[in-house]
Amino acid sequence: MAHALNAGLRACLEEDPKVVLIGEDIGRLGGVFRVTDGLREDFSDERVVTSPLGEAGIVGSAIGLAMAGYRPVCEIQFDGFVFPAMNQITTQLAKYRHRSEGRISLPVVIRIPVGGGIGAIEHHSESPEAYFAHTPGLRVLCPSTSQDAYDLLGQAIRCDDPVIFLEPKRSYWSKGEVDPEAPAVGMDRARVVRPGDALTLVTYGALVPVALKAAAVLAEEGRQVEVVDLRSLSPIDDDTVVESVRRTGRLVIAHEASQTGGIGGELAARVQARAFYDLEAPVLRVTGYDTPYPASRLEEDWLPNVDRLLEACDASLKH
Amino acid sequence: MAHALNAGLRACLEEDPKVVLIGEDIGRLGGVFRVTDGLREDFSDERVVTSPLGEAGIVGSAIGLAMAGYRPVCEIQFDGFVFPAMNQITTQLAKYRHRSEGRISLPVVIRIPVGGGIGAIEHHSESPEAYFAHTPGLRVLCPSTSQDAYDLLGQAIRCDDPVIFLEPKRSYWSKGEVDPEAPAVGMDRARVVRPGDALTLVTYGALVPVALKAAAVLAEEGRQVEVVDLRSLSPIDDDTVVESVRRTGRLVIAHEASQTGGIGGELAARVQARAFYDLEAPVLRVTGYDTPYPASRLEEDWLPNVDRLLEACDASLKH
Amino acid sequence: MTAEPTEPWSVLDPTGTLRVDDRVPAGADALDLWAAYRDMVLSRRVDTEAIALQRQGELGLWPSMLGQEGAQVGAGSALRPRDVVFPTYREHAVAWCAGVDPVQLLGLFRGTTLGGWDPRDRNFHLYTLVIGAQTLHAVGYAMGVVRDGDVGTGDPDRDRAVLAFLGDGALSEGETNEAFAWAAVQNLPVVFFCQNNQWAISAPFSVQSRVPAATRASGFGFPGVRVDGNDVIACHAVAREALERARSGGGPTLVEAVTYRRNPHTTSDDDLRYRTGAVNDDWAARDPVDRLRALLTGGAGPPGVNDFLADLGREEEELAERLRAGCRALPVPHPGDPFLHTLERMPRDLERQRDEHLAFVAGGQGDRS
Amino acid sequence: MTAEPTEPWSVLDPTGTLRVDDRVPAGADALDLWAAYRDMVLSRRVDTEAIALQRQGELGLWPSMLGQEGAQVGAGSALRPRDVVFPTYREHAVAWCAGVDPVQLLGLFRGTTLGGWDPRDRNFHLYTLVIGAQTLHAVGYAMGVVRDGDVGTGDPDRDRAVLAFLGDGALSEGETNEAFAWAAVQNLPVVFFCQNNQWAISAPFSVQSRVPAATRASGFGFPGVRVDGNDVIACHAVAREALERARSGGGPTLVEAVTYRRNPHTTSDDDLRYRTGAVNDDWAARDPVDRLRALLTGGAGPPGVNDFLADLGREEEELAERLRAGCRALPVPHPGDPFLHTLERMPRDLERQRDEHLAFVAGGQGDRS
Ligand SMILES: Cc1ncc(C[n+]2csc(CCOP(=O)(O)OP(=O)(O)O)c2C)c(N)n1
Ligand SMILES: Cc1ncc(C[n+]2csc(CCOP(=O)(O)OP(=O)(O)O)c2C)c(N)n1
Ligand SMILES: [Mg+2]
Ligand SMILES: [Mg+2]
Repeated sequence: MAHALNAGLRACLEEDPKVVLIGEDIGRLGGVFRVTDGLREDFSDERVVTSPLGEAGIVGSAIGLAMAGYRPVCEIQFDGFVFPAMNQITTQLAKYRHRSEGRISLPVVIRIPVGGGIGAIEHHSESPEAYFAHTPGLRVLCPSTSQDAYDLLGQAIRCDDPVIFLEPKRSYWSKGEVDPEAPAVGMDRARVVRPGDALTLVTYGALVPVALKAAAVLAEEGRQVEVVDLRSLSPIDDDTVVESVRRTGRLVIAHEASQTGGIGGELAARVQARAFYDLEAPVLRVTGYDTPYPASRLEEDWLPNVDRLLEACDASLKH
Repeated sequence: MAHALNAGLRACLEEDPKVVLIGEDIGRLGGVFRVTDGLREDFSDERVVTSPLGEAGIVGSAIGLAMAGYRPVCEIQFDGFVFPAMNQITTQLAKYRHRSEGRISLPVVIRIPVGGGIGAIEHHSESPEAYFAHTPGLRVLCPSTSQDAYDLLGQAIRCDDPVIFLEPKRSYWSKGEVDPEAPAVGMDRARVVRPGDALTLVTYGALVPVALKAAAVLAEEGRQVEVVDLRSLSPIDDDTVVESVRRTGRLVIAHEASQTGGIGGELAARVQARAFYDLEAPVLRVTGYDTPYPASRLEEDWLPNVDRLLEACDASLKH
Repeated sequence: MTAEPTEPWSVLDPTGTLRVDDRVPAGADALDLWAAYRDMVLSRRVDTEAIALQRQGELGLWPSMLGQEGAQVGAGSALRPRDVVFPTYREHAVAWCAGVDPVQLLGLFRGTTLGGWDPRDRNFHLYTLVIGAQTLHAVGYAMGVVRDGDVGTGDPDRDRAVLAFLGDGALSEGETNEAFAWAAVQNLPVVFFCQNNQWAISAPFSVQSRVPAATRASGFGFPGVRVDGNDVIACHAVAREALERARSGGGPTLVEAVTYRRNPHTTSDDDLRYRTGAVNDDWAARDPVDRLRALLTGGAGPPGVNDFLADLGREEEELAERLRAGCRALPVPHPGDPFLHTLERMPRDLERQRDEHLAFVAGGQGDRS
Repeated sequence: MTAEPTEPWSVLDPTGTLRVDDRVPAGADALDLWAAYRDMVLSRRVDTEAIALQRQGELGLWPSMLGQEGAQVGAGSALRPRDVVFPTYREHAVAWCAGVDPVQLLGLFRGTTLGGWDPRDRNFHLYTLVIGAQTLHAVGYAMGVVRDGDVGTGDPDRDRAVLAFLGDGALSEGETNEAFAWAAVQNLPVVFFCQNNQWAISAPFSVQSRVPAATRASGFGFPGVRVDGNDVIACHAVAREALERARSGGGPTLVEAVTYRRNPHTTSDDDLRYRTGAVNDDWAARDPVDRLRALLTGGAGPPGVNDFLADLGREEEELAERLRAGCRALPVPHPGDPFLHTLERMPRDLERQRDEHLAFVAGGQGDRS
């Protein structure tokens, strides 16, 4: 997926001279995940800016650049380091269109590698999406495939809204062809990635392949699970999920982020409100626990995996 | 309620010489809401510290003070100004007990006036509780009465966990006697503030009196609504809510914060999971909308009010 | 002017006596003193009227700039049309100089808007209430100016500078310091104009710093200048030089204009809880408007001064009337507006919320409560 | 030593020649050169072994301090037992000087813990990965020291200082600058010790600042000192003076130790993408350990030097063996631990999550997948 993102950035840099990348170590080094590899060389230091070490500065100056007519794409080095930028994101970036009564757009994209599963140390395995999804005025996207990474990133950069673009870091090394000409799904639409009728399994990012594995296991047991990749975490395409649940009657939601206040709770609340009489079982959640992300030696069992998903699906199907 | 909080701070300052207050303008001015009125004069500048203008500094230095054996109580001047402190709160304060394997406690309290309804300008009417509730390692409290404000604040300061203490600013001017000797309800327990059997109405902070008004209206119409004051937003006492819903079969949740990713979604998800077969109607939410908080001339209709609560209760009861 | 900051530099003293100093621009570059006086008086009238409107319940709040007109008109009069301003919430006189309709300043405080004007019209950005946040926007804008090639071309119609305002309290916010760091290493065309009005609400300057505000710049490696903020001529000279340096590619400057907030922090504040009336009076004696009037009317007074003052008095009254009427006529937003302006295209779930809300508002509430 | 920082102050040159300078403490206060050498060599061995353990898959990551031992041992050897240290993630030699068991440093990088030691045992706080965050904790701790009355009493067993480490990159974080502001206005007993190792991952120092790091302090009104970070004697002298000033109530100091990170940022980094091997070699020639060895063994060498070095060699091997064994023996946390350590008392909903998780772990996963 890192390659797809690199290609996506390159395409946008070529297409629009106003696109500027800003972030720590994104120049010569190409970023710690090499997502910006080679871009500085091909587009100059002015357009691929290795920034001082300050996340508020990255986002705050991106806001100013956007006011000056640019389309900045920020990179936050790791999920755990976005918090120094929270003030600029929450009180400035997200609100400016509203404050200016729709006059001023801030087309800023903030790319953040997210999630666990790579054996990293503290602050390098966080899943901060709910903070952003709870902040009106932002779009929050999270691709699960290389093609989607390419498509969504392009849409995010071209879009006039601020976008938090979450890159599941476990998927950086996943292979996947990218067709730049393929027609892209709308960036605020969820996508049914495997059809089914027995249960709806919704997730996003790095857990999509996990969910597909769980669905494959259940298929062998004769139960067709519909897997939905949310893609957009704000706005949430609950229409697609509700439509699915109307058919399946059951819903399991999975994410790595802590349970309390996560996307799963929001979606569960919406679905039970909109499809109350269709639900044959309570909406179940398989999520990170309400503790700090643990030391990496614990993470294998910690992260929602196929078995935990299967357990939840079984529980739902038993109702 | 401001008086109750002042009395609560005073009692803690007297009781424990390690209690230190830090915040902008909390000294001579007594804070912009006068919650710390007179405390500097009675307890010295060393214990009631008028800080430089920096929220990261307030929380970060409180962490250091706690490491040195103190029990700092921070004041953030307004809800909208907590975001510069998010890094210290999220990556440092909330995680330290876990990082130190339970060895080190950080008994830091962060007081924040929250919510709308006072005709204020931008950033002065925010409801940021969900950010904190989604952050494991923090307790989040929100009193609705003067007595509770006094009790919960004392419990928060004496507690060894970091506590985000949200003060509904609309309630600052509400009168209410405080009995310092009254036995306090446990700080992580919700409280049934009006019993009923027709529907459970859950809220917290400034909306508790609003919910009670709605319940009174419905009582005149012969329907007894049970009103639950959540008090603790993290951990959430869903046991009390579930127990109530088991009896009433219906649940309406109200809060001022934006809907998506708010406490209401979390509670709805928990209740539908734990009381699925008891629910006679979908859990409904009456919340702030998913937009930035509007200019104050719009806020009267904007905030969840008695009529919006009644509408939701009616809708629930019609199922 | 870029040496180590010590005593604030001044040329016009409180009695209205002007000292000759070759750093004061002369000839075509000179400050038009009559215009500056007019700007100070009229913008002060905006301030005074706004306070009155607040008293009458027409505004929720007003942050008065009384006493800071010298600093603000000094800076504002040094702007060129293509320069860009990032204000705090107190730059009413700068807004005036930039040509923003003062009625538009009132909306934010009346609660009819969170903005009030189109920042692109006058290159004057929206007021920012979060202390320090705008300094980074100024830095980013300046990065854009550099990328546009609008620095150091020598073409006065092309080169641009960014002027960011901040208070003394803002010096303590991390973001402000990040802005200083970024501006320095990139040598950006930005001037940080700090009005050290001695107070951040109730915190005296000593709570923020033990050295002059201008000194902060030296730690980042760019010039800091300390100027008497109640001397509009000195402020103009300093701002002019700093902006010119920025436009020509000479990089950032931090200006500290030493002044005083003569009124409480806002109309909600009670300043006698933390400072004495006597000190307020001391500073009143150093008032920037009085000072320039003393110069202009000094001695026998230049020819025409009485007519000028009489005209200005009439202009003031007209302005005041326009403000009062304009304030009351400010449009109240439609209940659907926040939904409309949250994202470029309204998502379906937000449409549902809007429809519910509009139905609720239209339904006439209060049926039962 | 508190004048405007220019060239880093040095007494021991790369050839091992010691220049006489009266700022170097003598007599009982002098640095024990043998001990300093031993500390540098053994802590370097910790570093080398950790890299080897990472290569073997025993550690996930290791941030090497190779080349920074002079700065770290210089600072670490100036500590008194009651002083308190707030490190970044690279202060392995300071941890060594403070007496932290080096095996305990490995847990964080092995993934068996997010901490590893009890900060109270040695007054050495946990490593902090979020750049700059610890500088504010140091400030807060110093506020506590002041409130405890443990500053300026003149009693060497009572007075305390706080020593906060930071990198050159950390200078650009807002929080670091807030720490400087707080320390200055409160005149706190804190020493900020910045190891300017020229790089923040791939960003050279010029990305963070156009003036020396030590200069930053002047903007906040406290002394900044620039010292040759590869000269352990000079570093000790500077740290000693700054800590003593702090303990005695003289307030904060920013020390810039000019040094070089000879290895990549961490074992995951590839430094030849952004710097050349030739420059690395230049700095290798200025290595702090070599430099002190040259002094100690210079000329005919002092009596006993060979025995000393031989003993040290044996000690190194024992240490290495102890690290290897200790690393492998580090306890893996119990799956229930995170639940246990999130809050003081486990809330009921977290208990439910824990029970589910433990049942899941006990149930033996992988039945079907
Ligand atoms: C981040 C943030 N924290 C706190 C506040 C509350 N507040 C509003 S104005 C103010 C004082 C600002 O002082 P200064 O920067 O000197 O500007 P002045 O008001 O004197 O013009 C404070 C603390 C805020 N607006 N933003
Ligand atoms: C707030 C934050 N942003 C980004 C990072 C990622 N990161 C880890 S180390 C580092 C460079 C730090 O450089 P410096 O302060 O010079 O310390 P050094 O590594 O050279 O010791 C960066 C950017 C981080 N840890 N914290
Ligand atoms: Mg001020
Ligand atoms: Mg470095």
